[in-house]
Amino acid sequence: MVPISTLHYLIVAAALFVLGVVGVLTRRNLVVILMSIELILNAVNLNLVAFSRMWGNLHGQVFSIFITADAAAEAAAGLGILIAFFRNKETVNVDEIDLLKW
Amino acid sequence: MPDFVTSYLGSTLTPGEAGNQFWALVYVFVIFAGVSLAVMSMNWLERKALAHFQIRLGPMRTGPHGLLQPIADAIKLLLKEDIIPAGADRFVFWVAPLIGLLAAFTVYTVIPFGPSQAVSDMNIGILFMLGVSSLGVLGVVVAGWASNSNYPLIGALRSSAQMVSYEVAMGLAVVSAILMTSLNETGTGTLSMIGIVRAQQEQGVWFIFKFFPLGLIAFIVFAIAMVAETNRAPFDMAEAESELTAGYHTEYSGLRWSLFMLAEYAAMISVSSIAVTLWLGGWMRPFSRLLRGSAWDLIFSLFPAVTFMGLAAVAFVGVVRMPRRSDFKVQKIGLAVFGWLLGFIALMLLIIAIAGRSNGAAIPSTVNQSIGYIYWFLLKVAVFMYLFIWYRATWPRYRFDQLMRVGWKVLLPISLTVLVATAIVGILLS
Amino acid sequence: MLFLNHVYLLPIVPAVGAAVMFFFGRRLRKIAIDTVCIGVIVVAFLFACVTVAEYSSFAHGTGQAFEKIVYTWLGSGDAQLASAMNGGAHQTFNADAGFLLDPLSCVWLLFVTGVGLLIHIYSTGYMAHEGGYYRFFGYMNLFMFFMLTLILANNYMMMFVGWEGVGLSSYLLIGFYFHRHSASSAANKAFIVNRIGDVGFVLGALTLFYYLGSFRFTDINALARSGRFSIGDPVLSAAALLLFVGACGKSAQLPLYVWLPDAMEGPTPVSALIHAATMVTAGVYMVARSNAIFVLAPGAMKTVAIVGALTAIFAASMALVQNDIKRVLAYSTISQLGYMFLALGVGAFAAGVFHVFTHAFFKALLFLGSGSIIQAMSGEQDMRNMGGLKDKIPTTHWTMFVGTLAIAGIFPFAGFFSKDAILWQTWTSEGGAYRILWFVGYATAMMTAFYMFRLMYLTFYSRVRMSPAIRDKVHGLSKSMTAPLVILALCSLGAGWLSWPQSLGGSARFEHFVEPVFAHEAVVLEHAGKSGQVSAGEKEAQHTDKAEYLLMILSLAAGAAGWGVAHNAYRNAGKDYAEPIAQKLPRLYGLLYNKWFVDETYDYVFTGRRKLGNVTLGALGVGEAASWFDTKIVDSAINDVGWVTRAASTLSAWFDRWIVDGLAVRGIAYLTLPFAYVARLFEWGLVQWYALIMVAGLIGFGVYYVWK
Amino acid sequence: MNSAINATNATMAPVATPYFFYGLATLAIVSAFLVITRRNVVHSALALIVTLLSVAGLYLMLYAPFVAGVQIIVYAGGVMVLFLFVIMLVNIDRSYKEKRFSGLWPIGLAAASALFTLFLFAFIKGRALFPDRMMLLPESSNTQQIAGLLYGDAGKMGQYTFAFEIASLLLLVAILAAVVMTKKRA
Repeated sequence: MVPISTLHYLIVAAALFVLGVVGVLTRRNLVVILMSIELILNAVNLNLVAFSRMWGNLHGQVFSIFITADAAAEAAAGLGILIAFFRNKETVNVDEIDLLKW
Repeated sequence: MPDFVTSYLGSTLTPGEAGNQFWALVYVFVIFAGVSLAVMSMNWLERKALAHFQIRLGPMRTGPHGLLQPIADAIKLLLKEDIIPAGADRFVFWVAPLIGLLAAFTVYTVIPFGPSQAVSDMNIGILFMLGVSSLGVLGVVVAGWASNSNYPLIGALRSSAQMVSYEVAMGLAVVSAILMTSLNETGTGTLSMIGIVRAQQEQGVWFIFKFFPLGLIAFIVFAIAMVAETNRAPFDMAEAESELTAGYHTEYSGLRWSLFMLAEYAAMISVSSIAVTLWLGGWMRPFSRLLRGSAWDLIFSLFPAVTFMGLAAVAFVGVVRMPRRSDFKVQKIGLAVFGWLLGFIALMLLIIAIAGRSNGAAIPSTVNQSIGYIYWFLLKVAVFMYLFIWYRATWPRYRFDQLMRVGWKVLLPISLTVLVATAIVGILLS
Repeated sequence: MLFLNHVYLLPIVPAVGAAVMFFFGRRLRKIAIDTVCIGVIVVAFLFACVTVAEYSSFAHGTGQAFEKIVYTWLGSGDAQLASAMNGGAHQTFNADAGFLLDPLSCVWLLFVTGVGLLIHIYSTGYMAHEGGYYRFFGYMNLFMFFMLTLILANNYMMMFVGWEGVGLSSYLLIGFYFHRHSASSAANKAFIVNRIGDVGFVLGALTLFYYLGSFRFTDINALARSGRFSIGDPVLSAAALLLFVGACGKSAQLPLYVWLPDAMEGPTPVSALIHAATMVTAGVYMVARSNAIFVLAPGAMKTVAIVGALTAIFAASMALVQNDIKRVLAYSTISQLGYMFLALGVGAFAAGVFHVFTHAFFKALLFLGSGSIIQAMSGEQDMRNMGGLKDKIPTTHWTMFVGTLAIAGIFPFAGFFSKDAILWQTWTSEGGAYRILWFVGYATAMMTAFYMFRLMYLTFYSRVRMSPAIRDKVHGLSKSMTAPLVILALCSLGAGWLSWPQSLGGSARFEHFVEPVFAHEAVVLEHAGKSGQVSAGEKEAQHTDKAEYLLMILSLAAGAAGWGVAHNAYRNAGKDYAEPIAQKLPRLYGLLYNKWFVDETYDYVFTGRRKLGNVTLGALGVGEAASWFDTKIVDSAINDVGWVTRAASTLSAWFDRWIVDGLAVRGIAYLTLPFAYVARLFEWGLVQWYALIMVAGLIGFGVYYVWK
Repeated sequence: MNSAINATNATMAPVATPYFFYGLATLAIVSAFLVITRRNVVHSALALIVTLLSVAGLYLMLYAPFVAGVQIIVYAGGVMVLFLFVIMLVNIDRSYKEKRFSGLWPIGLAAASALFTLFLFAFIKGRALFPDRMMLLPESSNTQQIAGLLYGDAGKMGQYTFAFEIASLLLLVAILAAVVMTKKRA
């Protein structure tokens, strides 16, 4: 069996990333879109950790910790916006958020 | 014997560290069986103890003094009809108790019953424990949602809010204990469970007494948060039967319900283990610095045997005090057998303690030592388990807003203050 | 020297009290307000005592000034202004937050804090049942802050801060009963009249800066004493006159005295503290402080003396017939202030200052006594409705009797010594050049004795004239009110002894204490051939001639005469008693009773509240004229201009509508429309569309980097 | 940690067997696919939890136990609970009858596919950039080393101390934002 190299991890990360992008671009439910963003961030984290292993230092891991903190902040703020929005319009569908549409 | 069995014997490492999967599996099974047994006996003990708190007898009919009650309950639960409410999300309803159970039991991989008596010694041990035990919330939330019913949903929302809130105070209290581990000459602490106990060993003090009263306060905060974290009285808002019938598992029955119960008691044991590990010196026997020497070692190594002897004596007293009527004969014999069993265990322990007190004896002294480690650890955990029962018998339930207020406005500031104070004192004294 | 070095803290102490009152006073209880407000004044008084003690050990009787400059609060920085000094040398315009302590300020410091303390204590009783109790004490403490600033200032600008501040406090306290129209208009009157004086003060101070290049008293005195300026220097004379205008305003001299009688609308303790004992003497203080300038301006000195003497007799004449007890005292105050300026004007600075000192005690006493009477009479102020109060309020009676004896100049009460010193100096100064003013002063003394004993008889001795309802309500007074009276009475009795004249075998210690401040001016006057002025103590040591004894006996006789006439006229005054002046000289009585129609004249000439036929003069007249000018000339010009503008704008509007809007704006807008359709694709308003564009960008970057 | 454990650790056989990797990777990708396709949001969330846990497993295989622990405690224990909470607050009855995907989905899918193709091209083209070798990172002192980078050693500022503080500030701002936005206005 082929030994597992960095590239393997990168491909997994790319797949996760693309799945996240698909989620963001196609789903209507805002909650799922936020979850897809989490997927994207995780893909990035996976890349960073894999590179960290590749170079043999820990900077990538530290970066991934920062990204995790950022993801938590993003989730809190995003869900806050979602709830505020839901309270006003009784919907969480992203294509019904169209106040700025012409 | 195969190599993978013998090679590990006498090792001072945990199976995980030694890379010995066989022994790791053995440990896992032993722990699983032990925890299940402990939960069953807890079930019996809780009912009896609560009954005596309330001047009742508790279960008396199934077996002598109701000793077989847990088994009867287990059989009943297994045979009960498994109801899934209409409109429930079947898959999620099915998976929810498993999440809770998985989280509760996964934690046991890093609990150090002794310096090498753990499945694995993880570098991130305590972080792993907190993380995995926080997964238990998911089971509760999902169970409440999947039931498609109002009581469980409210119960789930309450309990998840409660658990998330108290996790914060709990985590900060834990951090102040971890901070104490870094007070050595290298200045690096550790998150490893075994490492934490080792740090207490090296510093010669249980962290509960370190920087008195800082360690004590952190411990008290943790002890309160841990009750809330496991949804036990007086913080059992999630299953407040007077308001929510039974909280998030109202719609559960039979085996699934028993899984929730199992998870709850397993979680109780695991958080108690954390408290013991972090503040009460883990497997260390009391006064290990003060009362040293072979004589004291011998005396303390006799403790397990003495404990079982005491239990056996209690059983025999029970036999003697049984009514002298023919219809009590079976019970009498059963209790006597149980007493003999306990006495036999005590005898074995006594032999090990006496024979294994020096190297080169018939029984390796490591066995003796291991029994001591496990004994002291379990004894400390047992005290916590009794406290859980005692709380439930004594204190009235909190109101939900009071509960949240205590969590955020009392415990959180206190634990933050203690953390900062610990850091300052640590810097000043180093 | 701890307190001396930190003397700048002294004004801060009452300021703290004021701040507490203004921020928290509404919520405090009476006992707390008392504790804070009396407490800060007690602290200030003790502070002042210790500071003065430390100062005297610092100066060793040399009168050397102690100056403490904390920082520069008002300054031009490095920018320099031309000054007339040294042929237009450039000076920086700097005013320090600086504090100066010399014998003069010591005197003021002690009696201001001391009398202030007593009056504060008195007020706790007097104001006990008034609304806005905390407000009253806040204002009082604020006043103490500004008064101490004024006294301790080391330059004219700093002094001006205190000067305006006490004016503000005075305004606030006169208008304390602001719901009463008369009170608020009296407050306005006081404020406005004071402003006229303040203009003089500022102009005088700026003239001095322009001419001498500094605001500091020490610098100015040093320059003035350097002999570089001849006596009668015109600029200095002008500056001195301008400063005196300021003093006239603050100290209620002719012609700016009109606000002081009306200021009696304020609570009586305010009248006692501000409008009798302390604030109104600020003008005297300022003139005394500027003595170095004044001696170089003999014309100004003469003006001061004449204005002082005229004010003295003019005010006394009005006091003769007033029926409101507080107004009598108010005119009496004006009259006594006139005495002080007379003293300053003839060069008897020490005597003037001494009269300020003694006057503070007995006038405060008299005002507080009148306050007690008013309190006992449940607010009645008209003496025609009093009488026979002697046994009802005995403490008030005998303390006021002491005060009356003091102001009437009866030996050995305080007023005798100070008044006698002034008259004696007036008699002897410049070899008798001012003797005409002596006669004026003597007549005033006689009138003073008359109206004061008239007051005493009408209130305490004559028959009971009040209505039965009020008579039953007359009550005794609390300790907090009588105790200050007793202390002030003892002071009125004893204060004069500080300056027991050498002619009577005393040592004139007060004069010796203050003397160093004026010592140099004595020399100046000596050189100018005007010996016989200045420093009473020195002079008296040289001449104790028979004339002085004669004058003393004469002034005693004047007091006795006034007493006698009053005794005769009012001893048995019943309900329908007759004023002796009204009987003998009814026309004069009418004139005096209407206060020489001065207020009416001012209304005609200055304010314009009264019309002369159809013509309005004064401020309102100017306003009417300006209004006429505005409506007739300015407005019509504006209307004409407006018409022109409208015509132009009609034209402009057409241009705007069709050329600018139509062609330029809308044309361009329509031009952009097709481009906008393209650009709009990127701003679809759908979040996911934006995300898609982001992904497109990502792909673009990726392609670029991979196939670069 | 004492040195005995470190010494044995170096000789220890790596746990990273290919089977584990393929298993975890498949689990992660399949459940990620479920996340974006499930109609029921709770199912999506559960699938996302599985993805996160598998990614945590991958981290463990990459000798990053601390990151794995943070992943579990922050994502699985914190963020996902928050998500579930919000899902319960937001009424989702309606979503059963509604369209799952927005009208843009063909374009989105096309763009995403293009992106994935691009990634693959990049990997193939840049094959040389990613060596087969994998460094052996010390697992037993991972946490301590990360702490060294974040907080610094022996009184010296760490390389990322400042960034760490900024991150905490970011979290604070996010908390405030969430509280302000969700608070009911009177």
